[in-house]
This record gives sequence, C-alpha cells and structure tokens, in this order.
Amino acid sequence: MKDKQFWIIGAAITVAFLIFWMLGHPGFNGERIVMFVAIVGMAGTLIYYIRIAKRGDSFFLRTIPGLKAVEEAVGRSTEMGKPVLYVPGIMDMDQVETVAGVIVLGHVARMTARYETSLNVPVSRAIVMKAARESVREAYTLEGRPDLFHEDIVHYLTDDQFAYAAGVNGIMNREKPAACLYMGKFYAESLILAETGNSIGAIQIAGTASQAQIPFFVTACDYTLIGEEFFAASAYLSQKPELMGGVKGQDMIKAGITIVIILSVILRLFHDLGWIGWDVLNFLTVQ
Amino acid sequence: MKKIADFILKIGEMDRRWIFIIIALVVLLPLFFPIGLPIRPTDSTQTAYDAMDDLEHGSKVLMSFEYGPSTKPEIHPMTYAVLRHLFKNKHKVYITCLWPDGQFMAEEAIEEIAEQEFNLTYGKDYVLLGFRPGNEAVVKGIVSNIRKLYSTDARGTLTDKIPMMEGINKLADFDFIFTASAGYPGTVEWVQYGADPTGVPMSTGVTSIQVNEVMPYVQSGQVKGILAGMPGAAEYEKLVGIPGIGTSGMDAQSVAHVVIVLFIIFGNVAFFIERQRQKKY
Amino acid sequence: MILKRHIPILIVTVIGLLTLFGWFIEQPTIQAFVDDDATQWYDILASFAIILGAMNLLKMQGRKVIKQQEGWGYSLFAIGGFIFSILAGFVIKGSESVAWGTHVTSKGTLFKWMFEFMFTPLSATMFALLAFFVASASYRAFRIRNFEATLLLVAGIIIMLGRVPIGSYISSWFVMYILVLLIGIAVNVKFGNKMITFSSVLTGLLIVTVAGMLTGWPIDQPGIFYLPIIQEWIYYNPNVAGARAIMIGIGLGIFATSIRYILGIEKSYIGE
Amino acid sequence: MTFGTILGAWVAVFLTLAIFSYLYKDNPFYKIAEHVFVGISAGYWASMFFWTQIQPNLFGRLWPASEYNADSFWYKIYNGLHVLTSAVFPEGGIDKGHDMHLIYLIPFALGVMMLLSVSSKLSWFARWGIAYTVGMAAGLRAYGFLNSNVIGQIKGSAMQFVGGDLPFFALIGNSIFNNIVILVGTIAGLAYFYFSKEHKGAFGKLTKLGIYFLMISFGASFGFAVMGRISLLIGRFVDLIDYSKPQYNHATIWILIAMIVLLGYNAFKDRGKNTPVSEDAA
Repeated sequence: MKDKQFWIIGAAITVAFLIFWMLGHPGFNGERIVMFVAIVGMAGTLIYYIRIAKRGDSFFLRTIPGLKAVEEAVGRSTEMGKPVLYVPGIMDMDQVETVAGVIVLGHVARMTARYETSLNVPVSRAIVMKAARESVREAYTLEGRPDLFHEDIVHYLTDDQFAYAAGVNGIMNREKPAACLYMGKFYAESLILAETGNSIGAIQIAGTASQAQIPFFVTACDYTLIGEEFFAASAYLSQKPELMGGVKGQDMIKAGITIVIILSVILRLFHDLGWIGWDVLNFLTVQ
Repeated sequence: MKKIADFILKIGEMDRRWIFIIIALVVLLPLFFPIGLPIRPTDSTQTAYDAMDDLEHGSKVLMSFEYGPSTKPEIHPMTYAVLRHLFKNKHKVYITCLWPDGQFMAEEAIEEIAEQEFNLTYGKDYVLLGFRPGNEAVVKGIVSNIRKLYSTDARGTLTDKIPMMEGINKLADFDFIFTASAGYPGTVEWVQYGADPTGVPMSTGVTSIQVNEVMPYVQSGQVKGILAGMPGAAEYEKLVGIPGIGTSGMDAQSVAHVVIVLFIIFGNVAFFIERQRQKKY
Repeated sequence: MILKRHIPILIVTVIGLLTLFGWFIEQPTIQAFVDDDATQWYDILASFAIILGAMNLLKMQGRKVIKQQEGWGYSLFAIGGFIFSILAGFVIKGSESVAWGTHVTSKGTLFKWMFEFMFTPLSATMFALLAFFVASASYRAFRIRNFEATLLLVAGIIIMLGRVPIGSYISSWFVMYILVLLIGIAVNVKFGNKMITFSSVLTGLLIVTVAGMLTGWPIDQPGIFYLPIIQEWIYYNPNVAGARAIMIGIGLGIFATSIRYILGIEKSYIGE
Repeated sequence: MTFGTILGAWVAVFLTLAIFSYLYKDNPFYKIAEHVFVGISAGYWASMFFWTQIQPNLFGRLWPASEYNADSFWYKIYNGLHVLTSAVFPEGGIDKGHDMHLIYLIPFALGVMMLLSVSSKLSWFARWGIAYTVGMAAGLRAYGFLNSNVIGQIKGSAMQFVGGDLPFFALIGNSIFNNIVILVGTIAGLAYFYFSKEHKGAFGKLTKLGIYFLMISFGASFGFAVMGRISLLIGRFVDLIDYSKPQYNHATIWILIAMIVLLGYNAFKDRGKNTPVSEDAA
C-alpha cells in the first residue's frame, strides 16, 4: 500500500465520520469524542510508520546502553559456565509489561541457545509459565537447537509475591547465576532480588515500567531500561521493521503531545485572560 | 587521614549482618523508650483533613479498603484515624473493599473504633458492604447502580432492609470518598472510574511507595490531599487529636531514617576512597 | 494449525477491538461487556489458572518427594501447607453460623485463623525483611556513579529527612553550613587550587555566620534551606514533572504495544 | 483469650522469627517457613479465587437461584451437582444477585481448557485462554492508560499562569515559578524518551535536563519507599512485642530463646567442617 493510497483511505474515513457526526452520530457516545479522535489519530500514526518500515525504509534509533549489555551479560555467563537467571516480573499476561517481558525473554533465549548457556526462568503465574515456555521453545527451535530445550527451563514457583521472591532468592544462592535479568512488572520484591543478585556478584539488567521500583533498579543494578525504553526493547532486539516503525510512530506521537501541551497552556492563558470563552480544561476532561 | 580512610574501608568489608543488627536496634529501642518528637502536619495531610472536616455533619461518606496484611502497618493507622474523625463529626460511613483481604482489615477497624470506642449501631451509623471481585469493574458498578452490585451487605442482610441505605443508589449520592489503598486496584481506579466521571470529591491514604504514582492527581486537584505512609497517619492522628499506632511508630521511623542516610553517606565515602586508591595504583 | 494459531490471533483481534472501541458504542450489551463482563471473564480465567498453578506446584514438589531429591523434606512442608489451606478453604469451616463462600472473608472461621496467624505473619514479615535489605543496600549498593545518581540520592535523602519529625529539628543554618562545605569540595575538584578553595569556604562560612547573628538564628528561616519546606517543594514540583513525563511515556508504550497485538503484528504470546 | 488465639500467636511468632532468621543465614527454620509459605499461599489464593470468582460469578450466572425450576433439564444437571457437593451448589440454585447468562459457558470452557493443558499433549489448549487475556488487556488497558496517563496528564500540564491570587514566587503552594518548573520538567522528561534522534547539541541539553528531572522524581519515590519499608518493620516488631505479653504466655521470648539455642548449637557443631562462612558475608 503506497503512501498515496494511505492518505486517500485516511481522508475518506475522516469525511465519512464527519458526515456521520453531522447526522447526529446515532449509537455513538458523543462525550468521548476526544478519546476517539486520540485513539484513531495515534493508531493511524503508528500504522503509517509501521507501513513505511515494512516497505524497507530504515530508521535511526539511538543506542540504549542497557540493551547492548544484555548480549555481554549472556556472553559472560557462558565464559564462567554459569546459568542466566531471567525473571519476567510477578504479574500476569493481562499486564502489558509482562507480555513485553516474555518477548524480551524470547530474544534472550535465542542468545542462550546460540551460546549453549543454561537458562533458568522462575515464574509466578501459570499463564505466564505457558506463554514463556512457548516463547523459549520457539527461540530454541529457531536457533536450530531444539535438543537443548526442556520444559523445566520455565518453572512455576507460586502466585504470592513474597513466596516467589523467597523462592528466587533460594535459586540465586544455590545456582549463583552470572547474569540476572529482571524484565516485567515488579512491586516491592524488586529490591530483595536486586540485593541478593548484588551479593552474589552477578551482572544485573532490569527493565520495567513500574514507577515505584525504577529507583531501586537504577541504584542497585548495572543497567536499567526506564519505562518506555523497556517497551522499545523488543524493537531494538528483533530489528523487525514493523516494531522499529512502531517506535518511530511513538516518537511522532510524543512530539504531537508536546505541541498539544504547549497549545493547551496558551489556550488556558487566553481563557484566564478572558480573550476566549472556550475552556480547554473541560474539553480534556473525559467521562 | 590515612588511618581514617583505612578504618572506613575496613567497615566496608564488614559482614552485612552488623547492619541488620543496627537497624533492628534502631527500630526496637524507640518502641520501648519513646522520645516523643513533636509531629508537624505537612501540607498534603492538612488538605485531606480540611476536605473531610468541612463536610457538614451527618453527610454520607464512602470509605474503601484496598490493602492487605503485608501493608497493614502503614494503612491501618490511617483508617483508624479517619474513622475516628468521621464518627466524631457524626457522618454516616459506608465501607466497601476492592481487595478480598481488605474485608478482614475493615472488620477489625469497625470492631475497635465503631463498636468499642464510639459504640455506634450497625446499619444506622455505619455499614460494611464488603468485598466484591472485579477490580475496576466494581467501581464502575458502584457508579452506575450500587444496589445491583451490593444486593446484600457483608453480613448477609438485604440492602433494602438497611436503614442508612435510604436514598443511596449510585456513587453520586455520596458526599465524599476516602480510599485507603496499597496498589492495584486502588486510588488510581477510584480517580479514573469513580471521582472523575461523577465529580464526587475524593481523598486517599496510600503506602509510601505508591505516593509518586498518585501525586500528579493530587497536584492537579483530582484528589484532595493525600496521607503518605505511616508519617501521614501520625500527622492525621495529631490533627484529630487522638494519638494511635502511627504516632507511637514515629520516633522509630525518624531515628531509622537518620541511620539509613548515614549509611548512604558512609557507603559512598568508602566508594570514593576505593576509587581514589585504584586511580593511584 | 488453524486451532493452534489462527483462532488465538482472531480472539486477540476481536476481543481487542471490542474492548477498545466498545467504549464508544451506545449499544447496551456491548456497553455491559466492556464495563463489566470483559474483566469478569478475565477474573474467572485467572482463577482457573491459579488452580493450574497449584496443580503444577503439587506436581513439582510431589516429584521432589517421590524421587527423594535434595531438600525433599522441605517439600513435605510445602505440600502440608497447601493441604492445610485447602482444608480450611473447602472442607473444615470452623464455625456453623457462616455460610460456605462467605467463610473466606468473615470472622471466626478456620480460614480466618489461617489468614491471621499464618498467611499474615508470613507475608508481612517477608515485606519487613525489605527494611533490612534497604539498609544494607544503602550501604553497599546505592552508589553515586554519576551526576544523575547523585540527584537521585540527594532528593531521596531530603525527602526521607524532611517528612519525619526529626527533619523539623535540623535548622536551616546547619543546612547552609553543609552547603558551603559541599561548594568547597566542588570548587576544589574544579580548580584544584588550595588557595581558591580555602578562601571560598571561609567567605561562605563568614556570610552564613553574620546573617545568622543578625536574624537570631530562627530554626526555619530562610525557608529555602529548611528541610521540611525543601522536601515539600521537591515533592510538589520537580517530582510531579518527572512523574508526569514517565506516566505519559508508559501510557504511550502500553497503547502502542496494545495496538500491535490487536493488529496481529505482535504474536509472541503464542510463541511467534 | 481462647486457646485458638494463643496457639495462633505461637504459630505466628514462630513463622515470623523463622523468616527473620534468613538474615542470619539460609537455615532450616527459614527453609521450613519458606516452603510453608509457598504451600499456604498457593492454597490461600486457590480457595479465595474459587469462592470469590468461580462459585459466585461463574456458577452463580449459570444456575442462578432467581430462575430456578426443578424440572428443566439444565437445573437437573444442577441438582446432580448439588448431590455431589452441597457446599458449592446449595439447594435451589446459587443466590448471588445474578440472572442467567449462558454466555458465561465461554469463559468456563476456556478455563477448563486451561486446566486440561496440564498434560503436555494438550498444552496448546492454554493458548485460547492466553489469547483472551492478552486481547482484553490490549483493549481495556490501552483505553484506561490513554485516558488517565496521557489525556489526564496533558490536562494536568495545562498550568495556570495568570489568575487572581497567583504569586510569582512562593515555595509552598501554587505559584508561577513552580508552574514553569513543572511545565519545563514535563517537556524535558518527555524529550528523554525520544528514540529516533541522537541526543546531541541543543536537543541533547534538553534531554539531559529531562533525565535530571526524572532522577529527582526517582529520588522522591526512593525516599518514600525506604519510609514504607521501615514502617512495615515497625509493624512486625509491634506485633512481636504484643505477643510477648503474659496473656500469650510470652510466646516471643520462649521461641526466640529456643531458636537462638538451636541455631547456636548448629553453628557450634559445624565449626569443625570448613563450610564457607555464610555466603551472605561476601
């Protein structure tokens, strides 16, 4: 689908929607128009850039130190003949961070398959156990080493936050992994893991969007993927065009949001000065 | 100077269990021998207190319990202090829980404050509607039709038979919401699906670790003030005038903080000395 | 192949579009699904998954006992704990007045006894362990590796001291003296000339002392150096700016990832 | 003080001190408590979710009491189940305020498929359940996060710069200076998360300022996190002190002494063998 077609379809949809809106938008909740425009606008931007990436244009992406270190960490474990410990967070597949953690696990599993390093993935949710096993099995077959894969690489400990942390602590003290990767959604147990990982002298790389845990990872780990950097990780590691396009699309949306913020500050200024009656604040209040 | 540097480095290699012993003592001793440092309410606690104090007497307040055993020490003192404040001003308190173990916490709070301290009557001054599963779906259910979601209260009596449920059909019928929350579902879901859509004023008490995620809502006024962790509870106890668990923990909290700050400074001084020495050799 | 691959992808796309655009459609059944049923279905699915997890745990611990692997004695405790909690949950109610179903959330039952005297102490104490780990980490792990880490630790220290009663005892003049010393160190590192460092520290100390004497050393004046005030300013301003930037970033990240699922670009959850 | 409570206090104190003994080193007491915790928590959550989700919300919607009639085939199945376990399927249908929704057979089927996926042959059964979870998360979370994290924060960032009593500079409370700091900090923080442009030159300075604001925000939540941890430790010690009182037969004191003696004897016995001093000491 060439650029020209994309814009024609886009224009057609907008015109159709305007006509529908003029006709009194039957069956459409008018109050949530801002969210609707935001969703369609942002999804459209993402699709536009994903399409360009698929067509072959390459994008420049700045380096993220934490991701470069993942390959080094797996290499280090291979030299020392020690396992790699991968913790995909303690939440379920309904959290997008957990799903992102399982994606990064897939790439790490390809590295451990290539380097023939042993991989240990303790999980705290049954659905995650299933998804992680599929992801690791797929990675080992893609690297041509299905023989190295066995089900117990990914094993379930418990659903409870602290029983899980205690269990992972036990694994760290017993197996002494050379690299500990924490990728997913974390709560208070993040420090128990990072502190124990510190005391066994492992390289620690963390990636999470859990705001409250980022400070502990930043101070206690060697590298930390902060918030959005963690979500962009799968694009960086896979170099898949549609994922790279997605990251580029997100950047464009961020630029758009910055402009909207500045615009709404100015509009509020005008409103407060009485120059315009229209109040931007209740426009942005969504029911 | 060199002797001091060596001494600091030697401490660096010290077994970390000495640090554990120091922290244990620093927290235990003030519990046995309280120092009684005066508590100065911060701006955010004062805003929450004023928001609830300005309610005219006898208004209907929805209080929601979203915490469990592992966060009880921080949040329980808050719910005690807020309950004392609400009952002192003769408000009607309706209690819901978004966490299953939140209901155990609510039972304990009612037994000690409502029954023993204020000896109020269940069903007239306070009612425990109890836990309903579904996370944010429960908040949405309360907004649209509370009677459909809570056909009975936690003790099995039909909602229609509870006198104080008169005139209560949806969230908008309440005058104020206070949520004591330690994570998901909690304050954010109450702001997103409860207070924002209906405009009912809301305040909250959270664990210290969750303060940062709720701060933007407090700063933009969607949440009226905030009680942050055990210090927040102690400050609220001071404003209500009845010292409780929060106040008794404050001395231990203060001394422990000073010790941890010293550890950070000491640790980094040792780190600098090591780096200087490595540069030399 | 259809069953293993195409149907799951179809489920994600259909349910994704429904739960995303259902918010805009004013049709009662769709609204009911988006408002209530969608999460209700997930909660039911998660409950089955927890039972699956418990079965998996029994399988693992049981195999350890049967094969007498190392540490199998402790697995007996895990199985014993599990059986005890299942007994409390499904077999022994412990009090006749409570009906089945409400016994997991009401007083006087064996389940409540297990909750109060076993589950609460275990999970609360595990959480309390963190205080010790934070203490040892503050000594051994929290390093000022670069300027950013310095900002983090200094803001953390100001918040920690400013928010507790002892913070209001530290006079703003004490903070000013410390500031003068820190500036001295920074000047020393920058110019490395003993004379400049010494003179700047001296003048700094002089200014603070004279100002103190003139105003009679009020503990909380000037506010800009009084810990509780600095803490409140950091807490309401730079902290909110940083938190907002992170929240917008995360919100976008989650939105973009969700769109990739709904459009079927990302299929890792079934091992693609 | 009933016997049940005193016994409970002794069990609670033992488990608390057993977990704390991990600070000394990974010892048998800790391993016992850890494994009991793993077992109890699996059973606790399984019971809790069964009785608060599956029984009321699934079975409650398939066989509601409100539409019970004994001779319909559907309720004959129910009566069969009732004979099996009357606790889960009480007489006359399940009365949880739901009316009948046979569509709930879908999540029921997905759930049973999830259970059947235990056997490796049928392990792909779990995929449909996972697909539903991921699809729902994609839709609901995307809307929720876009609403509160993005639109909500944009609204919050539209700061007030002109208005009645707004002072130019005031440390505490609203002021033009503070609002400028928040606005610049938010925009700089957003710039840091920009991936498709090298952080150099003027843009580099903006992103540098951005990471500084992010780090101050992390510092604040670090300070609050430490505060929370100390409070929880205070909470545990308050409980232990409470349980050392006479009405609990001084539970804390006796168990503490017993543990110290046993661990001390254990350490004394191992003194001969050259076991490495506990791995935590490194």
